[in-house]
Amino acid sequence: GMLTTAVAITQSANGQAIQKGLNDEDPTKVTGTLPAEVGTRSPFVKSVKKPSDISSRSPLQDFYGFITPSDLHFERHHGGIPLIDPQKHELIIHGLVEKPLKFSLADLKRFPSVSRIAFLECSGNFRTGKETMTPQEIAGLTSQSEWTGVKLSTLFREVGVKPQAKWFLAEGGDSAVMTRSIPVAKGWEDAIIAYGQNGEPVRPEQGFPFRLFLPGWEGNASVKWLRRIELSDEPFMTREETSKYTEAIKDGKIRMFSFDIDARSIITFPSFPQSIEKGWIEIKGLAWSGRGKVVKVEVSTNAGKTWQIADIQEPVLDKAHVRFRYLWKWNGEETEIMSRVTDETGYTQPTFQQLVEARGSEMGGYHLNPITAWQIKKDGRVLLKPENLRS
Amino acid sequence: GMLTTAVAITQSANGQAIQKGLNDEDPTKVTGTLPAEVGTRSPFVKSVKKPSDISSRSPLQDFYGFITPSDLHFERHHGGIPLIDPQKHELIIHGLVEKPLKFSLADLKRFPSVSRIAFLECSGNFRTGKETMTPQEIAGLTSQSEWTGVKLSTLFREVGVKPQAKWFLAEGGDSAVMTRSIPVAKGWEDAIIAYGQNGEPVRPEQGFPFRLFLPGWEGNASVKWLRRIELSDEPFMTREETSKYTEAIKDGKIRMFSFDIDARSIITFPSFPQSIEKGWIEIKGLAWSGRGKVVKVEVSTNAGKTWQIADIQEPVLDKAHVRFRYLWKWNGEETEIMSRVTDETGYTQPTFQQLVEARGSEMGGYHLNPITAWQIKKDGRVLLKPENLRS
Amino acid sequence: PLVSIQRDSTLYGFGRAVTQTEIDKIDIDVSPSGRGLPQGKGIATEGKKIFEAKCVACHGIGGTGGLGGALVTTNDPKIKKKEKTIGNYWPYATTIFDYVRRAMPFNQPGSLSNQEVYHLTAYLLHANGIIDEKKTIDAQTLPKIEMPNHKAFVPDDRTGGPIIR
Amino acid sequence: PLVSIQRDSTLYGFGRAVTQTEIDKIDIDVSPSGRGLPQGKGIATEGKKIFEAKCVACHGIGGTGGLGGALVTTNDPKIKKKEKTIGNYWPYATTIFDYVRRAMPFNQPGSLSNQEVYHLTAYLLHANGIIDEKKTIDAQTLPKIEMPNHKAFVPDDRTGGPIIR
Ligand code: HEC
Ligand code: HEC
Ligand SMILES: [Ca+2]
Ligand SMILES: [Ca+2]
Ligand SMILES: [Ca+2]
Ligand SMILES: [Ca+2]
Ligand SMILES: [Ca+2]
Ligand SMILES: [Ca+2]
Ligand SMILES: [Co+2]
Ligand SMILES: [Co+2]
Repeated sequence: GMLTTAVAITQSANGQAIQKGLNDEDPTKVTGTLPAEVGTRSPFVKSVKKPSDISSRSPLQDFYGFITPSDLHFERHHGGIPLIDPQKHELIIHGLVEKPLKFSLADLKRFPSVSRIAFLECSGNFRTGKETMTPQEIAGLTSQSEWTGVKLSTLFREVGVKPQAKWFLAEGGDSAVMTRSIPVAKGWEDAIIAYGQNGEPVRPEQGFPFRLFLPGWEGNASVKWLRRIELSDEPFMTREETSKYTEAIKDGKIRMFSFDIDARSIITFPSFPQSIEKGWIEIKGLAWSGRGKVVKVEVSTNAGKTWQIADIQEPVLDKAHVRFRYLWKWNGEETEIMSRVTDETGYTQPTFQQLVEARGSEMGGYHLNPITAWQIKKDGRVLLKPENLRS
Repeated sequence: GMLTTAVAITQSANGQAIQKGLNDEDPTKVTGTLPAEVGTRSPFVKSVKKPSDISSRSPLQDFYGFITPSDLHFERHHGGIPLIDPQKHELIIHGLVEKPLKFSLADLKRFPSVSRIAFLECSGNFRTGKETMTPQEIAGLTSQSEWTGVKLSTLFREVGVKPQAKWFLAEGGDSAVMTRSIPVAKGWEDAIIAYGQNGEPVRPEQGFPFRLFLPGWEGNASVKWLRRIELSDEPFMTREETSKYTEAIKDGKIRMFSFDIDARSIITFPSFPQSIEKGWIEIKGLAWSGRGKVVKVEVSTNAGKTWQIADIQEPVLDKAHVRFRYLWKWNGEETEIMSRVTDETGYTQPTFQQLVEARGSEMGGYHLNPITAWQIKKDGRVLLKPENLRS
Repeated sequence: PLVSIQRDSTLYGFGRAVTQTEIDKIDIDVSPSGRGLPQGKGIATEGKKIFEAKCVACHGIGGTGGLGGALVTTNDPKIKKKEKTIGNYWPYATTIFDYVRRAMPFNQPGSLSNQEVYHLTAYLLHANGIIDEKKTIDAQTLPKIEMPNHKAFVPDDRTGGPIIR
Repeated sequence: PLVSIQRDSTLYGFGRAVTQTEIDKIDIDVSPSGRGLPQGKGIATEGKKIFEAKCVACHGIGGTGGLGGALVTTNDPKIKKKEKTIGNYWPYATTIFDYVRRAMPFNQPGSLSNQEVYHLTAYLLHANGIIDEKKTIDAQTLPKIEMPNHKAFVPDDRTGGPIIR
């Protein structure tokens, strides 16, 4: 190349070019770096997921719009991320079918394809307990991508699903050999086998080379690294749908197969640890529902006394995050701000107290979607108003 | 962490975890890698841009849906990619305004924001000449992102743009100190100062920390690394809008300020160097118009004799790529396949011959949007049908 | 319409037929009916030995807790919030066999023989006070075991609409 | 409506006032009217020396071509497709000053003094046969130069709709 550069380009192990400053000269006086095979993130941008041994949370407070960058999509694994050679990986569909079949990635890609922008949320996506919590810590197990793949209904027709089939087992090729039982109706309705995520192949953390994707349903059911689907007349009662992903409700009962994600929203700006100044503030956040479209997001800037309609960024898609925004002029007084969403079924996001009333004080930790309130302090600091988990 | 792993995780220079196989065991029998701060791309995925000294082309044939992964967004620079410290970078707006102002990135982010999914295409995005060309080589200078930023009209109101102002100069902070003159009307209409791209900060290659974004207009006008906007009564006649980005048309005339991107489409599957088998084939591609929404994509599988309506993936957005798909049963005979788009103004993508007729045989190399035809050979090979550039 | 009907009615013929042998190799699930259970049988006393060799590091002595969580119901009054375990939570006994075979031990998944899994299942049922030390667990007896918490489980009653559930 | 009207009518008051001194530091553009041209003047003979020292490596002897492209109109019959150059293409002479000052030399952008840029502008105009070797180029004379191809430029006539243009 003919360009001389005062910034160094290093190639990382995966061939990604990395921009690194050698000096702090005026950038208009230094010829820049060359175009590359793979783009970079600015070295000045520090936005990362928050990993534990079993999950990694998306930095919701850093996001713009409604797409999650694929490498910042939340993670939740039960046996780590497998390394799968797509040439050696197949999907077998069998059980109550006329004609059991196996499909390679190449086979799946030959079928008619479909793309949709939709969120994926882990049903265990709720943390509270102290004032110094970020949106990432409270609700970072939700992310949104454009998913592309083949409709499961297309494959159901190919194998000839029998009328007695009411459930199917979805099984992953990871070390947990993850399994969930899914009603066949969801397979006919809108399930897809996704091999594309935000324009590129599904990332390893999200199920490369392909995964089940169940729009609007709790993340665990969208089994990653899918290797097998077995059609059956009854659910399989796997560990993930009995010991886990079930939740205590009133009267000592435990709810199972609670797939739908209830409508939820969270203000991501302003939030802890940001702080604000007097004057105009654009309150921003994300809202979603697993039961369809968001129809309304309301914001309260007076601790829930009154609520105002927030702006919603179009397009508003089915079972998708929407970005909401609300203009507020802060007068410098202490207050609390919060948001609540209403979906097309007429469901409005409840308070934590309403959830306790509905499910009982022993309620389980899944499918918690309460209104998140932020305290605004006189000096502009923003703190979570934590919920009293066990009173 | 408690997980023992048989795949190694290396941290690249930018903190991205890289998955590397140590053996080829059954992945269900090997505990996988831990969740990380930043996700990875599978080591089995090899999809990269095609760089030259001045540009880098998106691998259109590899994409799913309509979002371009940010690190595969096409590049076109006139002085390389500058390394900009966002703390030291400002946007100054001056000239025919009541109150010249300067804005830091933090200032811009305080204003009301807007997000939109829209394409960006270089007006020089056309290559032809031989049968062995890929969609990336033919038309890889177009990409699509969700852009987030502040409307330029919001800033225009802040500085008080005077009624005499008819044009503004947009100037970049790169080593080309890139400049373009833009009609003020576009600033009031839908221009944004974008700091977000697909949920994260705009990438360095696309203008970090912020860029002008002019929906539907030729890419060069959406000045990256924006540092200055000067309001004026006349255009500035910069090198980029006179020596470059102007095109010869009939009668020795040269068209200038030809901002709008004409409607265009291209089949990305099947395309060179892929090959196909007899039977059902989902023809797939991208279609777009800088003048509004795509209303129709037609596909011909008999060398243009007859045309059929292709399926279009919703949502269909203003000035945005759409993904089109068309089911075709190939009988094994030689033929040619091609697509053409019609936009909401009633404009239908022309053939190369129609462009030559309209603009003359000496027509310039910008704003070429001809129908792309692929030859299907008896053995299933797919080859470009190249245009005769100078006859 | 933006999408043609043809897409959802055509049969495409992609993919290949799969043999019963190929299916059997990965069809490892076990249903509450007992479908999928292999030959063999287990008893708690044998399972205890295997557990102490391969499981105790993560699940503690007697399965009462550790990095991998508790598997056995404890009545220890010091433990305020009871951990959900096989004894006090799991609705089906077949799930133990299915899960242990597919996923445990965590650091050597898929390494246990069917025989070992039967013994471990018997051990975990006994340790939770559900079966006798001498009870033999096999494809016939396992599905018949009544789990203490079975009746607590109810289907999802949330429907959308204004009611919070 | 999904978006409130208030957003587009409020004045927010963010950003800070900028002084004329701050503006002057980066206001380097030059318009066809001559607005933006600094003090100083140039002549081709001086420009030739600077060109040979700082430009010839990329644009060739006399500016007739190289890695950076041709800047000078050539009548060489061997060159079939004429390269677009200042002499045969550029509609405004002020653009030379503006562009060379902001972007050249490519490997040391922003390094030329106004004086050097004036000389180089005169040189490039002369090398393209547009001005006399002795003509002085300054803030008054540069905007008045008629470029040979000026009249060829027309505004975009494409409008959308069925007509291909
Ligand atoms: C290296 C640590 C480790 C070893 C050794 C181990 N386990 Fe586990 N076990 C775990 C972890 C971690 C989990 C939770 C996995 C998840 O995230 O889903 C688990 C979960 C379980 C569960 C489900 C618990 C529940 O409440 O859902 C059972 C049953 C189980 N193990 C049995 C066994 C048996 C039997 C063995 C020995 C053969 C064993 N484990 C060995 C770490 C281990
Ligand atoms: C290291 C190589 C290099 C040097 C030295 C160099 N140039 Fe350039 N020049 C280029 C390149 C490359 C371009 C095209 C830049 C782009 O991509 O927009 C260019 C473009 C130009 C253009 C615009 C050409 C057109 O048709 O639009 C002019 C005028 C110019 N240079 C003048 C000069 C002058 C005067 C000097 C010396 C003071 C100089 N250049 C030194 C590489 C160079
Ligand atoms: Ca989950
Ligand atoms: Ca349900
Ligand atoms: Ca361009
Ligand atoms: Ca126009
Ligand atoms: Ca089975
Ligand atoms: Ca100026
Ligand atoms: Co659930
Ligand atoms: Co143009």
